[in-house]
Amino acid sequence: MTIASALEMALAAVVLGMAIWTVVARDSFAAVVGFVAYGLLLALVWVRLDAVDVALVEAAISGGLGGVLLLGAAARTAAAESRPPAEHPAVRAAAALLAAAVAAALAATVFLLPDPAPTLAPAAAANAASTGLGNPVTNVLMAFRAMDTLLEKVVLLLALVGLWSLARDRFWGGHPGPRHRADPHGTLAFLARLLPPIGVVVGVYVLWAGANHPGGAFQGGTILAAMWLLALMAGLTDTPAISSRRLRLVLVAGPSVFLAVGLGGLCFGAAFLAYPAAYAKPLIVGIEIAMTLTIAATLGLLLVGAPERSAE
Amino acid sequence: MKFMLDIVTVTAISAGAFFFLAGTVGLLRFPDTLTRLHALTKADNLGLGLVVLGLLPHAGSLRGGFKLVCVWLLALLAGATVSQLIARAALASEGSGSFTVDGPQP
Amino acid sequence: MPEFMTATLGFILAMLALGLMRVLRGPADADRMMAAQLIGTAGIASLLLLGTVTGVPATTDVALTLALLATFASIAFIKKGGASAPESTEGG
Amino acid sequence: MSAATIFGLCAAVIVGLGLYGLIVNPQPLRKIVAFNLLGSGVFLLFGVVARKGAAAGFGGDPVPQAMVITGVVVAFSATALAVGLLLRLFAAGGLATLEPDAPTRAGTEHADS
Repeated sequence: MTIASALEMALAAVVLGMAIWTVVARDSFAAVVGFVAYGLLLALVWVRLDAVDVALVEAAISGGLGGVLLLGAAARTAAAESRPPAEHPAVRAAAALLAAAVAAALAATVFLLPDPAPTLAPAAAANAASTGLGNPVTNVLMAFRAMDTLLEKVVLLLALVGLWSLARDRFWGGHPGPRHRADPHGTLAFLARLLPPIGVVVGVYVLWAGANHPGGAFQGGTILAAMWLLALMAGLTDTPAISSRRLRLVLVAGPSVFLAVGLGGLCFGAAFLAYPAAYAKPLIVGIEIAMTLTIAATLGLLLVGAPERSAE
Repeated sequence: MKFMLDIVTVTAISAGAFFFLAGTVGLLRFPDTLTRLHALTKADNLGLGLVVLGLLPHAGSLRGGFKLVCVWLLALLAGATVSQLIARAALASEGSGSFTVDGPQP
Repeated sequence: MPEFMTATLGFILAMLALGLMRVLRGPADADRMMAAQLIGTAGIASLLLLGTVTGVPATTDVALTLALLATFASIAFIKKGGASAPESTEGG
Repeated sequence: MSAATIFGLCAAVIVGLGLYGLIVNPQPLRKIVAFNLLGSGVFLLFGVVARKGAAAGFGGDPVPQAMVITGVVVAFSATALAVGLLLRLFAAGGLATLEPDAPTRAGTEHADS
């Protein structure tokens, strides 16, 4: 056994340990903390699997925004957390049996995968020249399977609309989340003034690097969202009212630009979302920039929650 | 030259790992919150800093090295601020009541 | 050299897992936050080591993202997890 | 064993764990977490397939990798919506539970599981 596979086994063991902890922990809050640590370790696994783009997303979502979302929910419901009686032992045994069967079947497929596995990598490499981008994952996301990405952004928006629809009637159109207040000269406000400029630079860098290296619109947008939320938590700024026209414009900017380019492909090119070869790169980068703004706003608002205060 | 750099790497990363060990042991064994915080900040600042120092000769390019240092500086900034906030939260919850999360009382 | 870095990486991973013990034991929220902070830093260190061992320079970008977002998560953790502390009050 | 096989087995067990947690844990927040666990196991399996399909100078097949990124985004949206629903349920009934006959604090609204 080489030291590399020893490391992989150790990593897999720690990941599994965290996963088990997440399932069996008695306290919801501790379970969620375990899940965040699990997401962080998963980023290491993705690096090991040579999928740095996915590692970036995993670090940004599981270790960052997703973790904060779940931690917040755990903290807010902890006070009234009821301990409903656990499922009947027979149910538990049946569930364990079912889970073991599913796991065994999946493990068998892992062993039965043909070697070399069927792959689209040569096709992606062969067509990379048509977009002028060096990152194959961005190529797949923005060109070869652009429809998926477009719909994914729509799903993100739909989730936000769904979340907003949970608001009480009198708060509709108001500001989401509580208004945070903090000492404007305190430590938190200091950090919230110092970090976002750095974060914005890193976010834009990740977006820009995404053309040729791991990175992209979603990863960049996540960082921007986190910086915005930091400023919100320090009370430096307030969430916009959801009826604000500017906010809504930002929210639809990404999908609209994407859709417009797609329809342009239908009118002037070969098919829906077909980029003219000469303009492929600027078009893709343009879509990504609009998308980053939309993603940052949507993710931030998804974390803040439903409107809780009526618009003044 | 290569040999010298390797010595630097091994020394710095070992020292970094030692600080991580010290931080973790302190976090687990020290009796109260503030002493644990003391242990934690060593792992945070020195542990990561020494690992970054050890990796610098292997960064490959100037840009790679610059990013490594950036990671450390960010972690330093975050670590310093977060530990201060944690210390205030700890003091506040101990009932002294003279501190809040966001700053000292006037 | 890669062997040495891999071994250190395994060691830091073990520290990370040990740090989680403090999350379980608490007792105060502050202790849980500290453990989370340590886990974040150890995660960044292991990412940097892994990137060098695997030879993927872009891993540094992941570490950079994690450094920013871990800070954000810690702050959110303090604001929310420290519900026992008088949070989001008007200071100064 | 190659890295892909090790992490593939790991992913299979994670899916099993997530499924078990989803069925057995009674609290809705825990169900959300377990569902995310299950999802991340599936994503990891995709990553393993991608790694095994390394060709043409890429470390992995970019198509499954891109699909995982799309999947993570969609899973996050669903989680955010689920957490929103949970908090609303909590605000309406005062209890974060899926028990249909649990006593409520203030509201009369109920959500069925």
